[in-house]
Amino acid sequence: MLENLLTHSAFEILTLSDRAAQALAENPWEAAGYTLLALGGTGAFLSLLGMALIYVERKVAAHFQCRLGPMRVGWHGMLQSIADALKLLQKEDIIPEKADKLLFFLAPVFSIIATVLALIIIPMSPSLQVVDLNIGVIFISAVGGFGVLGILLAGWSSNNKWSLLGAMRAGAQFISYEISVTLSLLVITLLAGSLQLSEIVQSQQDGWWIWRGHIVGVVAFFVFIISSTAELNRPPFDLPEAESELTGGFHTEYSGLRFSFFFLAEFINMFIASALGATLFFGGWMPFHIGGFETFNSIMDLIPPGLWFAGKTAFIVFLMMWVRWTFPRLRVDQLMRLEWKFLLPVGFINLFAAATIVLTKLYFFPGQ
Amino acid sequence: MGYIDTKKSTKAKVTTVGNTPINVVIAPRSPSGADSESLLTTIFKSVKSLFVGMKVTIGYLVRPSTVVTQQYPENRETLKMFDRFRGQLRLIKDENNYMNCNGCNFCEIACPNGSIVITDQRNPVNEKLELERFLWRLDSCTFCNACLQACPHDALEWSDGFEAAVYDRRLLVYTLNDYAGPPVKAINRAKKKEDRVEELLATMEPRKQYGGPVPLAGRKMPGVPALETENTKDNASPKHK
Amino acid sequence: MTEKSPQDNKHPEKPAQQPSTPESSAPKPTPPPAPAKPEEQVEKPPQPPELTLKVCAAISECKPYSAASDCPTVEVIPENLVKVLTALRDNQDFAFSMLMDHTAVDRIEDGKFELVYRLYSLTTLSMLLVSTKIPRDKPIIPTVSHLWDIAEWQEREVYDLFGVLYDNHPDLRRVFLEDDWVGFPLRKDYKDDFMLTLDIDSLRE
Amino acid sequence: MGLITEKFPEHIEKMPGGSFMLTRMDQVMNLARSNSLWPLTFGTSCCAIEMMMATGASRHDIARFGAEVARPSPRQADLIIIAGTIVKRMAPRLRTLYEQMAEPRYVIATGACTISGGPFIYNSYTTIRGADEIIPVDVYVPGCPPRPEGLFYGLLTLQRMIKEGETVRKPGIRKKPVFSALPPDISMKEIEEQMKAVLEKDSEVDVEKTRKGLTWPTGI
Amino acid sequence: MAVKISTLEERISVPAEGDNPLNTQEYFINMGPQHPATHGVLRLMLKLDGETVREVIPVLGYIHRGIEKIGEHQTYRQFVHLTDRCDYLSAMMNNWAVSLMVEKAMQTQLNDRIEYIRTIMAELERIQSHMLWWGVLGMDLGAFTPFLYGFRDREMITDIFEETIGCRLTMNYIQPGGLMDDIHPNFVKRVKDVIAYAKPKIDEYEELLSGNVIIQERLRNVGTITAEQATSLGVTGPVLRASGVALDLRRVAPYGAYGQVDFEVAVGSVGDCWDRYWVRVEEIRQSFRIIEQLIDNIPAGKTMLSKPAKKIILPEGSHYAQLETARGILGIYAVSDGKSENPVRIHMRSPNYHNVWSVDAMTRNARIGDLVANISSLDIVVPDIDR
Repeated sequence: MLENLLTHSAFEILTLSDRAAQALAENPWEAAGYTLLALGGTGAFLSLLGMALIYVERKVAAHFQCRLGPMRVGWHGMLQSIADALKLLQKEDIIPEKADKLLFFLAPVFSIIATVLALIIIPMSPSLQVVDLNIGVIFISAVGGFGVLGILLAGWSSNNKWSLLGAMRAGAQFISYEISVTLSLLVITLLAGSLQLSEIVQSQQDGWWIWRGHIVGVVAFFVFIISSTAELNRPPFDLPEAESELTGGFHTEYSGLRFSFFFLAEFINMFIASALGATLFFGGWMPFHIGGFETFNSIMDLIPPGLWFAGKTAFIVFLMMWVRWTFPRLRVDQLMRLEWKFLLPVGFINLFAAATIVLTKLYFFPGQ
Repeated sequence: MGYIDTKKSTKAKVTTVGNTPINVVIAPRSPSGADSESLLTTIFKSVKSLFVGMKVTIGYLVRPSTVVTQQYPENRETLKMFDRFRGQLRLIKDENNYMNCNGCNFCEIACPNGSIVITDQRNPVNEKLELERFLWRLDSCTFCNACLQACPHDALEWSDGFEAAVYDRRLLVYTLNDYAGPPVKAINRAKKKEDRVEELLATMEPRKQYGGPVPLAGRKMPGVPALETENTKDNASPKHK
Repeated sequence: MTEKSPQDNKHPEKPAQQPSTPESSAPKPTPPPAPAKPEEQVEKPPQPPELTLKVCAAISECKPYSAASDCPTVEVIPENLVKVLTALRDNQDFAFSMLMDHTAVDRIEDGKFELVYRLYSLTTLSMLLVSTKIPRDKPIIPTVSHLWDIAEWQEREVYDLFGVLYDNHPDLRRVFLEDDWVGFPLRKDYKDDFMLTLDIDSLRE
Repeated sequence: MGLITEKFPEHIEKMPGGSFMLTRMDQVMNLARSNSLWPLTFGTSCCAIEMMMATGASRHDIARFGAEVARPSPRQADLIIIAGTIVKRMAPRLRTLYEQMAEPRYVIATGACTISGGPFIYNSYTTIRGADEIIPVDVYVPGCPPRPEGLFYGLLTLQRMIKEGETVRKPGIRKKPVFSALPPDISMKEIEEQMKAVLEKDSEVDVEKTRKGLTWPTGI
Repeated sequence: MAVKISTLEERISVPAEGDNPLNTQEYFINMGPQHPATHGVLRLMLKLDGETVREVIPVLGYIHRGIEKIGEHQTYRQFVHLTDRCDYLSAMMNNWAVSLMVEKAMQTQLNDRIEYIRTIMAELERIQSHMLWWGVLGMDLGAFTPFLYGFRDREMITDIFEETIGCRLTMNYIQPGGLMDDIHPNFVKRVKDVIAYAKPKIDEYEELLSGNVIIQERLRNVGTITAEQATSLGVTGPVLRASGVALDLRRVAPYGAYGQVDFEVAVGSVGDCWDRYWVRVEEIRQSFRIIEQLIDNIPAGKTMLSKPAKKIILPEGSHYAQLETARGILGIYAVSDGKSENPVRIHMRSPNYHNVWSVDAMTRNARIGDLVANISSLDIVVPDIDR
């Protein structure tokens, strides 16, 4: 077992769905167990992760601003998010009289479903991935589009001018920045030669794409970070819910549990974007390897892959928080200009450069 | 549309408004005309400015000593207001609990919004006007200090009780005097002349206070350490006969 | 009772002032009035300031203000108001390019509203008060909102609080109060059941 | 009450040990509520600056109470801190804001203007003499404006009310510990008698009327 | 003459745009009175075409308390405390304006100590006001952290106020004829500490916000008003100076101790949001300069020249005094009948009331985001508009 761990062959992909399929052949009860595990685990993971992220965001923000943040519920306010969640559960659920009730009800559900769908294909460690689709990258893009549908519906169904403005902003912003995200995803797909996330991770055995792909990788990473922040509606691109402009944007009319769905989805989406960035550019759960230095690589392998993944994701999450608590917000036209006049050309040039690099094998450690 | 360098381009010169020469500093603008910078320089400076901003915020994150938060309910024992802090109005009393106020109404007249209501009575012994009840409406007081300024007898002062939140607005009307009766000056004068002192003191009637520096004084609140201060003792019901 | 009483002069700190006290921008103070009765001040008619005389010489419709004022003041009749203000704005000697303030005073004992236009010149840094009186029962005055942009809003405020009607005003409506408010609150005869009065004067005797 | 808890207590109470569970649940729920008071960004005048000082400034940091999540939309807020004078024109808007908030909702009135009209009680033709004429107020924080610590004390007072307050069995009915703030040797009756004498001049603040509940001032 | 009186409803009823189906419909949207960007209770009716603002109609009165009416029933001493509640961020300057008016009318000569302390206090007030504005501007533009930094540094100055006066915001300190209290013994040391602390912080402000390219893009060439427009609109203070008119009453008509100090007036050249932003940041520096020149040589003397029990009755006639607050020129106009303690009419020439209307001229054909930047750069305090 131990010697297995010390070599690369330890990283066998075994997703939860595969295990369920295997088990189904052998023992249907075990299969049911795996299904339940996947479902329940995802649900629990979702809420716990969301609450943890909210807590971390509040604490980090506080310390950026020379204050302490939540202090009074639990040790250093550890249970603050649980208190918030319990309170939101108890809040009265208001549906405005003139709202489109069906769509008003569906919008947060869409939002959270999109989040769950995107979460299941993130490879968190070799053995912790729910489904390993062979079109993973495209799936993520598609599901992200589904999420913005929830926002659009929320804005439309609330029957509130500010909500509608926010939703329209969200739509325009998402569609624009989706192009850039996809372009930067395509760069890695080109380099790795696969759309499957687990294979992309495996392809970084000799080094992460951010430095194996040198210029192309770094540019793609920055394009990805900027445009995925914009997709997430996080500051400095939080125009759809810009507090000082649109009061609450698309979720102005939502209260209680439904609002908490949006709130949760926003934070989980941040995790997903960070996890995707970590997977594509920092090798996901793959330890830090340098092609050819076997001793070094095996020392790195001592750290479990799950930790590697968590660390890298946390880094990108922190980066996003750092940006959020430093920068002011852009204006609508500036946002669009940034995308169409700057990021899009850069993305295209970068894609061509990536293609050239793949053809000429100019990246580091091409042969292995 | 270049980048504005706030440090460099500040220009100082003299202009005139009317005939008065005035030294002015002119706001920096982005370089234009001959000084204009190339696109690459602009992009470089712009991106650099973003990182400079990020450096400022991370500087505070990594230095926990910059946290300036005072944790209020926890630091309640050590929290001290400044000496002149206008917390709550109270009557100055001497060591025997006799007040200086003789009910002269000056503060009531000076009060801009009727937050002080004074009723007087005539003392049966020395037949002088004296304070019957000094009512102070904390719910409408604006802490303008006009009453202290107007008081000719040095009878009022501010205490530092800022904890006065209540559930019922009616509890914010305070009776400031412990007793209705002669002020300390009248008592001293009577003592000096040795003239009917006992009778004079007997005319004092206690006035029950339902307000005070801390309405919840001495009560325990969850999450709040119980408070035993001088104020609470002052607020105890009067010890007069 | 005035502040400038003899006991103030007893203070040893009472200094010979540097020239840069607040009064430096004010018109030259008249000799200190006798402390006892304020009526004595009224008896001395103040000499109109230089600017008033200059303005009256240049624009024939103006005449010096009859009542006491601490600022150069001219008086016009309502019909000449727009003409005078236009002249004051456009005359290069004065160039009153700013309408600093415009408000009204309810002179209920005369049955008049006094409208006050405070002009400020950015070239000579001088201030001029233009005063005009209109009857309380027919408070109509031509607008000056075409001369200064801000006049539109100042006039709206005066309409709101005093009920002065401005002829030719582009959009005369209430500013602070609701459109269906009854009465004009800053008039002296305004009655409101909602309003409470504090009878402090009875305590002052 | 929220989505889940509507039919909840009836089912629980039938279970063995159900009432104990309910009591425990009350405690947990009220603890959660009292520690997650998201205020509405609402401020009209000077007190709003001190409120921002309390909520915003690092020195005081309302985030320690979990209350820094200021919501611009009343739908998501739990607490409305009325900071500043309420005038006739604003009163219907304040009422709307309050009605837009989801239950459970709490109100803190800070500052003299909000509690009684403060400096504008007399001779003002618009100022509402007390925000409690518009919406029910839970906690009054006097001061002009109150110090941030004073506001925190008000928040703690509110937290105490919430913790003693609503139960799962009787949703929406709140116990307000009014009389606990009285010194032991004084009855409410005495206070009322003394108060009436004082407030006779100020006819808008009628003690009898306040007790009956919410009344709208005339002229709105 | 028939004068037409309109209402708000008439104002905002737009006839449906022509028959051309390609014409997009303009619609009115209501911003405020409870809106995070309107600094309290300003209500703006926006005529929007998509994201583009075609017209802004400020609707006021949501905090109109009738201070001028109350003032007719109060003595001048009592009226001072009401001015605190108008522009509460320059409360001390408001007090000073009333005091100046009264002292001018009574021809009271003040000693140097009073003038020095008043000037220092007013400049401290200006600094804290601008610091708060800086933070709020950051928050309006979406950066939350500057808000906290601005408040953190402002707290140091409110400490000074609290130590000397006992209040933090509404102080009622400058009285007709002097000051409420003498300064606290720690005052000079504390002021010096704050200057030493806050000066580097201003540079940090520059790094964090002024130098940030996003802020520059958000503010530059947004909401431009030319000098002619500005004078016609009657704006004063930093808004006017940003348009290039160096009208600063502290310089052109010095009051207090301003005649004895050396400082520069910050002006802009274009009149856009960036100029207004920079003028205020520079004013913080200049205020520090003024304080530094005065703080070491406060002369000795009395701090109250008139007895508080003495009645103030102004001579008959109209009286006016004006000074430069953090937002512009505040004038107090009082008409006295020479008999009573109360004025016949007291009127405040409020800087914010005159500044706020320029928001329409600034925001025509700009975006909603620009509107927020414009409101923020005007630095309005709504209770002072409504009074």
